[in-house]
Amino acid sequence: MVARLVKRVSAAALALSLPLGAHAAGFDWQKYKGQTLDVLVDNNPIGQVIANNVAAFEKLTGINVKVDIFTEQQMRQRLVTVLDSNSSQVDVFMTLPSREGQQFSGAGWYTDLAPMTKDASPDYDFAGLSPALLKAATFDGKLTSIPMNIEGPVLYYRTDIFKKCNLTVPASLSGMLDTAKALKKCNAATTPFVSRGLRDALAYTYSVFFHNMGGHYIENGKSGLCSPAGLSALSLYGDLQKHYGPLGVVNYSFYQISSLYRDGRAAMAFESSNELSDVMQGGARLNDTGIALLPPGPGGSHPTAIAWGLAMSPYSTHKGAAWYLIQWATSPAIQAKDEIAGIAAPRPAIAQDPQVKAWLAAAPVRQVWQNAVNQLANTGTSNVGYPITDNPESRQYIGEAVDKVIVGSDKPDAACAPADQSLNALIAKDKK
Amino acid sequence: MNKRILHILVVAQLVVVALGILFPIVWMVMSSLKSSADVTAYPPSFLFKPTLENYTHLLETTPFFAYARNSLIESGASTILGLALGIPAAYAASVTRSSWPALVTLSARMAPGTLFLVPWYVVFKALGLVGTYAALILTQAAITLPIVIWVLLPAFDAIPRSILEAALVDGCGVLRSLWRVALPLVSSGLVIATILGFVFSWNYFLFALVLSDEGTKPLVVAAFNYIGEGSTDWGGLMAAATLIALPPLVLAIAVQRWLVAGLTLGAVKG
Amino acid sequence: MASVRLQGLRKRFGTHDVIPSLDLEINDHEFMVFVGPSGCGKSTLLRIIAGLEPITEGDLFIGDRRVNDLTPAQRDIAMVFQDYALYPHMTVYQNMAFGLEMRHAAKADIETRVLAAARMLEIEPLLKRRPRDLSGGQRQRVAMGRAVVRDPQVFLFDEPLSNLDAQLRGQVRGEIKALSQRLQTTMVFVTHDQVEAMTMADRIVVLRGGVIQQVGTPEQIYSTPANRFVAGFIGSPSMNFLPVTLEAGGARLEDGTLLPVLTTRRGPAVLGIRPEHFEPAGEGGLAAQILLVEPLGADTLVHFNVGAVRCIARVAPDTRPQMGETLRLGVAPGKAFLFDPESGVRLG
Amino acid sequence: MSLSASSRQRGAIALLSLPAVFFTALMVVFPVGYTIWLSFRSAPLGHATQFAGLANYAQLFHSGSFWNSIEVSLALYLLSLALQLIAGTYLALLLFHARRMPAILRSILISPFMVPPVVVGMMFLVILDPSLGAANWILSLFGLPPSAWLASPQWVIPTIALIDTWQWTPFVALIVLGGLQSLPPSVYEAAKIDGAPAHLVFWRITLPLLLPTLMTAAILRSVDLLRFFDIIYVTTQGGPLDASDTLNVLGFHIGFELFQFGYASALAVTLTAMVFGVVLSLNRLRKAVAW
Repeated sequence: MVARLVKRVSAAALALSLPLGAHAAGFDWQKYKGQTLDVLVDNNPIGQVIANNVAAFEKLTGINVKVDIFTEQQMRQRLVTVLDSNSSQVDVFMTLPSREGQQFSGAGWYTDLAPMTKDASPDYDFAGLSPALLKAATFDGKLTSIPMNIEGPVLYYRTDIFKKCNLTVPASLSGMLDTAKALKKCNAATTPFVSRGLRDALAYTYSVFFHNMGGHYIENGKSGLCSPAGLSALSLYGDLQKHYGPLGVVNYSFYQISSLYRDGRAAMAFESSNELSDVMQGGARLNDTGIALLPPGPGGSHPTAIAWGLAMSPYSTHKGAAWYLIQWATSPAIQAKDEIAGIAAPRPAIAQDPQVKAWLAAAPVRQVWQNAVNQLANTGTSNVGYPITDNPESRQYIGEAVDKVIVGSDKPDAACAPADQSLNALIAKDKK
Repeated sequence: MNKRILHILVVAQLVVVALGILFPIVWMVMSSLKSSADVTAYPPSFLFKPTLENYTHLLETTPFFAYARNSLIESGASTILGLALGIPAAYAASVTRSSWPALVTLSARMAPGTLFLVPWYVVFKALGLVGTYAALILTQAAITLPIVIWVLLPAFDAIPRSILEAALVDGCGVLRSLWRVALPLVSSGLVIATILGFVFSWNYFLFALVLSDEGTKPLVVAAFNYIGEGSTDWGGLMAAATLIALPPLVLAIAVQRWLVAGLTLGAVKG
Repeated sequence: MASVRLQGLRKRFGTHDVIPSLDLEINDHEFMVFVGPSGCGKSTLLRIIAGLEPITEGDLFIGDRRVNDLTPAQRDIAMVFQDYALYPHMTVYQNMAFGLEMRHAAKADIETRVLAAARMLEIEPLLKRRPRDLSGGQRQRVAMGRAVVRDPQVFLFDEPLSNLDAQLRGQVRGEIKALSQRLQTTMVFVTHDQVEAMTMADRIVVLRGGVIQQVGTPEQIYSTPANRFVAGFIGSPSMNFLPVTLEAGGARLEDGTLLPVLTTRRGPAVLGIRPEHFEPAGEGGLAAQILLVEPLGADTLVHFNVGAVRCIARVAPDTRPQMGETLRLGVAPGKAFLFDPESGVRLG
Repeated sequence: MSLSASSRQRGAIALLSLPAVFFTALMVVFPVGYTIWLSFRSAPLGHATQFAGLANYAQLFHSGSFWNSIEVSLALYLLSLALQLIAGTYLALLLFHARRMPAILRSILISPFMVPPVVVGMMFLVILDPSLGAANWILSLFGLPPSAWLASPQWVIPTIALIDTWQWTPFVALIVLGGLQSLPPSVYEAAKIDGAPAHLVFWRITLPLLLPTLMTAAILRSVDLLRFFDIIYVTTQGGPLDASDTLNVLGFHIGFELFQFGYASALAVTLTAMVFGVVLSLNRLRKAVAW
C-alpha cells in the first residue's frame, strides 16, 4: 500500500540525507526540470520504497513523477497493453529480467541503458553494482535494466522448534524429508514445511530443488525436466508439500507463505529473501528465526539469485529525465534505504553504509539474512524456468508438473511427461 | 396440514435461508472489526472486543477516499450517460416494436470483457484519453447502457399504447410525449435502472484495470492491492472489502422495495 | 367544425390490404357512426382520421386541408379512447388541461375552459383526483371532458362505451347525443354495437372487410339495407334468412310451403324476414315447430326451425306457445326482403 | 399496432435510438471487429502483425488447455445454473407462500448481487481459508474433515459454483417469484377442484407454467456464467493447476500473461460465438415452452 503519511515524513528525511545532490560537481540534477514522468511499479517493498521517496526526487530535480503502483500481475498486464500499442504512457517500469527479459528484449521494449550510464552523478557508482546481475539484465548486447535488489529463495526456519526437536538444518537435500518428518512428529501444531505451490509462481522455488538435485533445464537442446535428477526433484518437492505442507498449498504464493510463517504456523518456509520485512512484521519472528540456503544436493548448490530491474520504455518521450529517475532509484543512497526495508541491495558496498550497519546490528537475524544473501550473490544463477523467449510459458509447464505431484493426481513420471513435451515444443520454437 | 403450522414452517425456512445469505457479509464486517490477534484466532472467536483500528489504518495509509471519489465520478457519470442514451433508445424500441437497436446494445454483454481491453486501449491512446475520466466513463457506459435498456424496455411496454396516442392527439411531439407522459409513468423503472446501472458500474473492474491510472483508479481496482496484502492482514482486507461494498449496498437497500418489485415484474416480460 | 373527406383511401399492413379503396364524405356538424363486426377496419379508419396510422394511398381532408402528412396534433381533432387513456400521473384537471397546455394556451384561458367543460360534464368535484380514484363512468366523463376542452374541429370516439356496464351505457349514450347537439361539432363514433349506431347516428357507415357496405341514416339502413350483410348486422335479434325459389305466386321454401311475396323475379333467392315481421297466420304460412320460448316482458322471442335453418320471431307478449307445439307464421305484407343468393345484393 | 402518424414522425422516433446504436457501434463493434481481424493474424510482441490464416484456430483446437477449459467452463456453467435455478425456485416458492415480505428480508435478498465480485472474492478467500477459515470450522462442528476448498482440484469448481450460487440465487428467486405471481390463480383453483395433491400441483401445473420464466432466468445467468471471470480472477486465477481455468480466464492468461494476442483473440472469438449460440438456442427453447 502506498503509505502517504510515511511518504511525507520520509521525503523530508531523504532530502537531508542527500547532501551531495544538487550541487554535486559537474552534474546538473535540474537539467530536466518541469518534465513529467510516468512510472509503473510493482506493489512490493521495492516499489513502495520508490513511491515513498519520490517526493525527494521531485524536489531534487524539478521533475514531476506520477507513480502507478499495481500488484505484479496487474502491473504486467498494464505494461504490456501500453507497450504493445507503442504508447508513451509509461516512461519507466519495473521488470524481472529473469522472467520476461528475453521476451521484452525481443519485442524491442527496452531502451539500451549502457550509453546512459556515462551520464551519471559522481556518487552513482555504476561499477559498484553486481556484475552478475548486470550481465543477467543484458540481452543481445543491450543493458535492459538496472538491478534494484538481489533476491533468491532462502530457507527461513524456526530455531526454537528445531532446538526443541533436537534438529539442525539438514546438510543435504535428501535430508529435508527426514527433517520435515521429524518436525511433524515432534511438533504437530505447526506445518513442517511450506514453499510455493501456485502453478505460475513455483518455478522460482522449485528451480533451486531442481538444480541442486543435478538437473539442467535444457540438455543437448532438449528439455531436461524429466531427467532422472528432475524426477527426483519432483518427488522431493512434491512429497514435502503434499505430506508436510499446509492444506491448499497449491494456491500458495509468497503472500500466503510469509503470513503462515510470520504467524508461527510453519517451521520451515522456503521463500524469497525479499520477504524478510514481511516475515518480521510485528516482531514475533525476530528472535526465533534462522535463515539458510537450501542444502546442496547431488548436483551441488545452485541457489537462484535474481533481481528486479528498473527499465526505460523505448517509447518514452522523456528519456533524459527517465534516466535521472533510474539512476536516482538505483543509487547507493536509495539502495541503503531499500536495505533497511529488508531489500538486499545489488551492491556489496552497501553493507558498509553506517546506517545499514546499524540496522544489521540491531537484530541478529538481519546479519544471518545478510550472510545468506551474500552467498546468493556469490554463487547464485538466474535460471528460473527455461532460458528461452517464452520463459513465462515454460514456468507454467513446470508448475503443472509439480502441482500434479503435490495434489497426487499423477506420479512424478506421468506428471512430468506432458510438460516435457510442451517444453520441447517451446524450445524448438525458440530456435527458429 | 394446519395452515398455521404450514406458515410457521415457511417462515422458519425463510429465516434459515436469510441467515445463509447474510452469513458471509456478516462475517466480513465482523472480521473487519477484529484486532489482528482475534481475526486469525482458530476456532474463530465470536466474542471479541470490536476495534476500528483496521479502518483507521486503512484510511491513514491509502488514499481510500480519492479512490472512492474516482469510483463515484466514473459510476455516476457513466450511469447518467447510460440513461441519456438508453431512455430514448428503450422508448423508441418499445414504441416502434423494432427490437434490433436494443439487441445491438445488449449484444455487448455476450462478448468477454477481456476482448475489449486491447482495442479500447488502442483507440483511447490515439485519442489521448488513457487514464482520463472520459475513457472510464465511456467504457463503463457500455455496461450501464444495456442495463438501462433491459430495465426500461418492459416498463415502457407496459404503458397502454392509447395513452401515448392520446399524448400525440393532445399535441405532444415525440420528445415531449417521452418527457411529459411516458417517463413519469416509468419512474420506478427509472429508479431501478439508475441504481442497477450505478451499482454494476461501481462493481466492474476489468476496463478500469487497463484504462485508469493512479489519479483515476476506482476502488475496485485499488482493491487488488489489498488482496495481495490481505493474505497477511485479514482485518485490513475485510475492512477494505466492507468499505468498497458499502455504497452499492446502502444505495440498493434504500430503494429495496422498488428494486424487488421491479425485478419481479420486469423480468417476467424480459 | 369541419367536414371530413376520404378519397381513394387505401391502408395496407404488410402485404395485407385492410382497406382496399374507400371514398367517404362526413358532413360538417354530422354525427357519423362507423359500425361493423370486429376486424372490419372501422377502428383503423378512425385512427387514420386521427393521424395515428399512416395512409398508404389516397387523400384525407379535414375541412379544406389535406391532412395526410399532418401529425395528430396538427389536425385539430380530439379523441376519446376505448380505455379512456387518461394520464395516470396527472389529476383530472391536469388531464384536461394537458392538450391546451401543449398548444400554449394562456393559463387563465385553460382554467376557464377546463372549468366550463367540467361543469358541463358534472365532474367539477373530481378535478383534483387522479384517474385511479375514479369509477369507470367518471373516467369516461373525464376522457370526454379532455376532448371537449380542446374545442376541436372533429371529435373521434373509439368504442368509448364498451367498458361500461349496460345501465350506464344507455345513460352515457344519451349524454353523448345531447352533447353533440349542443356542441354542433363533427363527430365520428366507432362501435360494434348496432344499438349505439341506430340511436346516436345522423348517418351510419356499415363496414365489412375494409369496404363500405352502405352509408345512410339509421332509418335507411334499417328499412332499405343494401345487402344481406347490412340487413343481418342491423337489427336485434338478427334478420332470418331462408333459401327460397321465386315463383309466380311468391317464394317457395325448401319444404314446399309457398309464402306470398310480391316480386317479378324468378329463380333461387334468399328471403329475409326480421323477427318482428313474423305474424301469426291462421292457415298457410310456415309451420314453425317451437324449440325455445324467451319471454322478455315487452315481447316474446320464439325460436324455431324452418328446415335446417334456425329462426327467431318476435311475437306479442301474451302469445305463450309451448315447446314442441307447432305455430303457423306468416310475414307482414311488404316487409319481406329478397337477396341475391350469390352476391347478397338486395333485390328490388 | 405501431404508433406513428406519418413517416416523418416515425423517422423522429427511430432517431431516438440512434445515439445508443451509434455509441454501441463505436464502443462494441470496433473491438469485436478488431479482435476477429487479430484472430487471423500472428502478433509477435513488439512487431507488426502478420496474416496467419487459421493457424490460431488450429492451435486452439489442438490445445489441451483449450479443451480442458471447455470442460471446466461447461462443468461450472451447468453446475452453477442448476444450483441457482433449483435454489432460486425453492426460495421463490417460500417467498410466494409467505405472502408478506418485510423490508429486512427484501434488503437481505438484494444484498448478494449488489456486492462487487471483487469483494465477494475477498470475502470467500477469508471464509474458505483451509487452515483458519470459518468454513472448515463449521465443517468441524459437524465432525467433518477439513476441505481445501479453492485449493483442491476436485472441489474448486463446486466451491466456485457455490460462491456464485450464493451471489445470484436471490436474483433468480426474485425473477421466479415474478413468474409465480403472474400465474393465473384460477388454474390453482381448478387444480384444487380436480383434487390434485400439492406435490402434483407443483410438478404438473406450477412448473410447466413457470418454464418460460425459468428460461428467462437461465438466459440471463448463462450470459454471465459462460463468461465466468471475476471471482476466479480474484480467488484462484484458474488454479489449482488448471482446475478452474475457464475459457475466459484462459483467454486472459494467454493474452495478458503469455502475451499471445492473436491466439488469445481466436479464443475470445470462439467464446463469443459459443455464448451467442447458447443464448440463441435457449431463447428458441423459451419460445417453445411459452404458453
